[in-house]
Amino acid sequence: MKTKNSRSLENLSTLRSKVSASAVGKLYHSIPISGQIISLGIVALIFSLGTNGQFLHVSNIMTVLGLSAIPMILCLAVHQVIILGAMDLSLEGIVAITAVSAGLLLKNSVTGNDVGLWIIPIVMLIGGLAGLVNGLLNTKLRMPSFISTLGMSWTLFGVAIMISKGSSIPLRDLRFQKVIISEFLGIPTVFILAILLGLVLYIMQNKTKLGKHMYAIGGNEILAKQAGVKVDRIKISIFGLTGMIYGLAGLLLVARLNSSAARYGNNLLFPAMTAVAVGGVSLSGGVGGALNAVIGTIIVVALNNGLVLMQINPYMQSAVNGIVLISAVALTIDRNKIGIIK
Amino acid sequence: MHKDGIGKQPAIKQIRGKLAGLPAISYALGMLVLFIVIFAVGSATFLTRYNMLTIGNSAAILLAVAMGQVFAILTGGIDLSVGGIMSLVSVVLMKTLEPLGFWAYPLSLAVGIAAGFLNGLINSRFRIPSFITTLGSNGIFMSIAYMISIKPLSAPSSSFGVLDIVNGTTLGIRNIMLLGVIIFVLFFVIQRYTITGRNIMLLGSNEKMSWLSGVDIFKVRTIAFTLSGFGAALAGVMLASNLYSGYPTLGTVYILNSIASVVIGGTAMTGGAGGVLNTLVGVMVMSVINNGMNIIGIDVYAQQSFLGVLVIIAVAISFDRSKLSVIK
Amino acid sequence: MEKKKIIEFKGIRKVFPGVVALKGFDLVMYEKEILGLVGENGAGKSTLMKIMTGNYQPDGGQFLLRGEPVVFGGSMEAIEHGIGMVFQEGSILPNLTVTENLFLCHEKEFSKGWFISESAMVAEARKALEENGLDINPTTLCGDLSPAQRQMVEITRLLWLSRLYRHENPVLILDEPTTVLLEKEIKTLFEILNRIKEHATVVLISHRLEEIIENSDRIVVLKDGDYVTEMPREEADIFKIEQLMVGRDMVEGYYRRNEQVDPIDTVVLEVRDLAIESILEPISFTLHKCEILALVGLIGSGKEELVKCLGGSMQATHGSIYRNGKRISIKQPKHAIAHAIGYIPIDRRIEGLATDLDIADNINMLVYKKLKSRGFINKRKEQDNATHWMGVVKVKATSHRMKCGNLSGGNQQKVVLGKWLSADAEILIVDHPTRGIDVGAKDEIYHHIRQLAKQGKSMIIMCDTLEEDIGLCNRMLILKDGKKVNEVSCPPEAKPAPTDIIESIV
Amino acid sequence: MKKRGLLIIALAMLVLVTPLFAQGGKEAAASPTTLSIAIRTLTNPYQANYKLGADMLGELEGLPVVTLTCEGSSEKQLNDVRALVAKTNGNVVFMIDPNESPNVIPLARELDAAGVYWVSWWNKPEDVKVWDYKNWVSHISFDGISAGEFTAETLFKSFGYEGKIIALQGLLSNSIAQDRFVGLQNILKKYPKVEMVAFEAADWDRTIAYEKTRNMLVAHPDIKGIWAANDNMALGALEALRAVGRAGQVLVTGVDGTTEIYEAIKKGEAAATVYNDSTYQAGIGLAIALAAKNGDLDVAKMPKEQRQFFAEATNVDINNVDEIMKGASSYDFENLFASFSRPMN
Repeated sequence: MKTKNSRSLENLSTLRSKVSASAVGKLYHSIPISGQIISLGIVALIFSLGTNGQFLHVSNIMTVLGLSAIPMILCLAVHQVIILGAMDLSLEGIVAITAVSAGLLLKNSVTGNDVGLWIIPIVMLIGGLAGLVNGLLNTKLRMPSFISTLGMSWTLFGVAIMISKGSSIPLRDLRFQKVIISEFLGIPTVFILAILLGLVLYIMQNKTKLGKHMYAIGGNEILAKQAGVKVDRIKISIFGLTGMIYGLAGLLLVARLNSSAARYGNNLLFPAMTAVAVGGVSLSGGVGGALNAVIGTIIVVALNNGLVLMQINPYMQSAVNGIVLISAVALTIDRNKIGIIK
Repeated sequence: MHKDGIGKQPAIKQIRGKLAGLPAISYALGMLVLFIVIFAVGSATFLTRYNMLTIGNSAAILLAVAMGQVFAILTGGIDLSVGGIMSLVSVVLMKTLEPLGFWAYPLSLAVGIAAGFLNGLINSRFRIPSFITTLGSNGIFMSIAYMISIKPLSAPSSSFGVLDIVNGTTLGIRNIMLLGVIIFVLFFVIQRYTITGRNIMLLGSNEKMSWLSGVDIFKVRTIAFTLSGFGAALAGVMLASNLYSGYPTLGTVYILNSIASVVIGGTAMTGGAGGVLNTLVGVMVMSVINNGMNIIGIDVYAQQSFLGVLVIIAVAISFDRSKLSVIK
Repeated sequence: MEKKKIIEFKGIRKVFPGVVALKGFDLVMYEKEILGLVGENGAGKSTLMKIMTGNYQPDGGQFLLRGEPVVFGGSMEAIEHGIGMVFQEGSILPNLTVTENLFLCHEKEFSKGWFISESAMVAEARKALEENGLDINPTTLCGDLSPAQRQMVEITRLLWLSRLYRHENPVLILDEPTTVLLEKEIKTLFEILNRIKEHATVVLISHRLEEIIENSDRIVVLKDGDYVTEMPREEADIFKIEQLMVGRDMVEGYYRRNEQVDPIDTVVLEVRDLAIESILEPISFTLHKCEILALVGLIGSGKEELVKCLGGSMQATHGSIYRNGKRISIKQPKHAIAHAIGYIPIDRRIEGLATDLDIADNINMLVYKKLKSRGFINKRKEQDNATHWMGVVKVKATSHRMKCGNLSGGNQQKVVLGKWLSADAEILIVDHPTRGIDVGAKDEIYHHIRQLAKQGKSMIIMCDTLEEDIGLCNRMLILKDGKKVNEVSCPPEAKPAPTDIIESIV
Repeated sequence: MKKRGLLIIALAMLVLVTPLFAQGGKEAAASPTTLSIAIRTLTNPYQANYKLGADMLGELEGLPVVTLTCEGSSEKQLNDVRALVAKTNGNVVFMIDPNESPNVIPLARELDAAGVYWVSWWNKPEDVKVWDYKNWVSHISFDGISAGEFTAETLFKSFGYEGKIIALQGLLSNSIAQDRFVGLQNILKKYPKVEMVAFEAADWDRTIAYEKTRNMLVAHPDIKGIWAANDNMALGALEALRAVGRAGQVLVTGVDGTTEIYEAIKKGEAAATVYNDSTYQAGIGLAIALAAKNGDLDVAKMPKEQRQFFAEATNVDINNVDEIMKGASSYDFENLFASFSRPMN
């Protein structure tokens, strides 16, 4: 749509096209996340200036990577649903329920249970089931995922509170925390874990039928259906998969703090969504992938780390986050691709 | 819905099929009546005067936010910053109550409107999806509130009189409820009987066409979000006066609640369908559920789950699928 | 010419609640032919096709494929039997690459173990594209392709599939394939179809009878769910076919020439040296009251852009526009509207209507100001205005509250027309008024256009076919490569022959 | 169609509106008095223990107990209280931990109007005085400043009153958080050799505390101690220290007194905490309100230092942690003002 208001943007895009003609531009376009990499660079630059280099110190970088692991896993989970063109707000609920069940099933100081390593499949199962319900509500009952997952989130969070009776459950099983805080070649193991997950999803998205089909659905559900894509089945399985990954994140949260409580589910959703958007995954679906999720999370976490290092007033931080979110998206979204902006 | 070839008729669709022809809103109304009956049977005290006043009070506030929210949603967007706006407004009100007296009200409303206008501007001029825009600006508004005051501000007893404009009662009905009615009528008229309202519907159902037909989509979008800001501001003022206080997290819970009530009312999140009347019903459903749970004495641990389940059920029944070929 | 039957319908019959869509007739399709299928909307074309592609199942009669009676559960089943359809709105996913689109849902053909081999897919894609003489990079996003290219990709997909399921002679159904194409693309499309014909059957559905006659070996006419007749290309001619389709002969003369009125010399719109960088060279012309001016030229001649500038959805880089002698500037559609210039777009559903909203909303959207009383929109006035204009343009609908999405193409076009008339636009830019509209409705549209001219409106039209242009207009501007090459006047008594015009176009 | 819709609306509204004009909801209270606590949430152990106390008293007195949580929404808290007043026809007493301090104003006015007795804990704006309201029996709080002072003092002792520390604040907007921080600052003034190199607000939350601490540890690897405004955050900080392998070398302190922090103290990973017995808080609060309702207390005649006062809190460090962990064997809800430490002006 051409109007005087968007003309500046046209200039921008013409400039884009000019750039893309050049060799640099070719490189820029050959990398799917070049825009995000640049924004990360900017963030790094600003903070390393603001903290006279401390920001880029190895120890800090490792801290950032370590801290980015769990948000990254959550972001990798939720971005799958976003690619479908749907929305998933059940993140906090599912994490809460899995966190609590992990707390109660592992060796702890409240119950007599000790399932040991079995916890991993168990939390993934719980999360997966919850995700499955999301999928069914969306496909079989044809409810908009935004609201159905919101309802699920409330429901599951409530259940988590019920079974934990609200109190926090200290763990007696230290193995998991050991894994979390251990390092491999100086790199936090948990970060490597997240990256591996990212890799798996990347392959899934690009090398398997499921991946191809989920992009097809994100592009245009009806046409995908016409072409014979089993839309419902794919959607349900993606929601399920997402739920499983939430479960994993829930377990890691518990392991990290070596105790468990329903409230560990709080304050996780919006950071994840921010990471998704900053990473350049189109909220209208069909565009972006695991790479975007990874880089997006790193940007967001690095940002928060930098704000602390620079001793920015805690209550300015949400504003800075907001501004960065908006400007990062403003710079990186390709408006020609999303068409109408809603 | 048949020609798009999405799946075979789901069970829920068949139920609706029997009641076919009824406007989407009737389902939401059905829900409302159903819940009222359940709670009334569940507890004799549900339908008492005192309790109705309680429901009315909370409904009035939620209504104000939702009335704004629905305009954002009608354009096909969403406003996640209503919480931030409410908080900011509440803080401004409490801060200015002493010096300005009554005039603190118009001032704080103006602040909210400005905030909404800002959203609209960013969304339309810089063409950034409203989800991102408002998600970001929400944080910004909260921070501004914090800058104004980190401590929660309480109303000085000297200005209780002013606050009783909202808190007082007329003919045994809380003024805040009358306010709610006025707000509803106002937004209803805006949507149904003004050109802007019509253009917002147009925009929501076909943006390209409305532009080609001379609708200034940038202006209309901006107005829609400004209205959303206005609604949030009204809610913020009402809530702040209700609580005799304002603080930077006051509105947070209203973000998702307002969206939920809009959707329960049967407004499509893709825009162009539904509206203010639907939202009124959605709001009533939410408020009745929230109050009823305490009245019939649902165990405190279970309440949140209960709410979640009821919301899912409500939407499953009331959501109007006929408008949409694809449910996202 | 002894041809093998590929598909045979025997007393094929389909009933929907209230309507008999197919009345039970016989129809044969041969191998290696292009079959043109014509008929008004509701004649049963699409129902028949939907049966062939398995979206519907017949209620009676037989559907024989290669001599075997078959019933398909769904489009995939049909494809597995070598019957594929290219849909009017296209079924290519813009966010996937050509390769991904080609093999969507058949990735397993390329999977090694758990994973898909990208390289193998791309290689196969390249091969398949080349076979149809297409020069498309298989790794480009389909969003970046032209509509024509997308359609080609779609056709390629169907052919590839039919080979995948080992069918010598696949059946390819194209529903209004040319609506989205440019002239030269249409040419290549038919070249390709004629090549494909060597080993396939092509069923062609189109409202553009010219191209049907030109390209199909055999033309079948349907009417009201029944088989009327069929004829080889040699015997076919437009007037005959149209009368068969409509059922009544249009003695009043084609394009209602006899109703044509001569323009008054008052100039309502003048364009001076209007130019768009690298698209349109400076062009000047005038438009008189009551005049119908046709813009003729291939796509790329700049006519689309020219009218966009007048309609405000695009901006000229040089030159000026004068309305009743006063200079005006049109930067946005609303400016054009302010000067009573209306733009009836080519794509109704996307640019012309809000299909979710009802007729009243669509007709009134421009004139709410007039429908106010005491500052607010008045429901009564709203209804009156809507019903009035519905009457004027003869919209067939139960009520003014009916959803536009549920109207037929013709009625939708009338609603759009009504919308602009109610806004009493003096100048109408009519972009392909009869596209995708069946003959009966077409004639009504012509009638309206003539009426408007009589009432003193001026129009700039661009039609589907040269004949239509010539038939309708008083005067035509011929553009070529962004230049005005010729100006021909077309009085009712002395219409120029298309052949004279053609050479100046190409 | 639309007509029918509007009709149903009208009906629904009618159902809701008619009671507004019906008199009622004020008939004599035959049923036993309901004991109710209105608190923030059950998702943290400190708040969850309120419920224990309430249930305990309920059992003692043989009265029904209702717990209301507002999950961070002041408006919900107010409405839940109203709803319960409606449900019980005003035959109820409350112990309320206001979501935000100013909320006591609407609560006080509401409950005065309904004639319901109640006691508030923790949060109250300075300028709001309990004795301005007839049904607001008492406002009790633990002394945030002295708590902050004790934990700071003990923390500094652990590293010999010399070195850098970092601090974790609660919700900045929360007055208790501020009081405790003031306590810390007082002690900092006392020992100039101790320097607070950074502080962050972690909103009482363990996860946030963990992340903020991790980040601060990068900027200040050489700190000697971490002061936190409550146990939750202290424990978050502790895990952060563990992650960088310095748990035990750098001590943390909190406030509230949860079993987890006690164990940390015993392990020598935490220096101190202050035990605020929320079980007792709930019980005694309700007991006072109930006494007022039953006429055992004449609110009008109560001395001001009983209307609003600071209660005794237990300072916990390595010396007394074991006996504290045994827990109070039984609670005494008879002696209403036993926990009195000093009046609140």
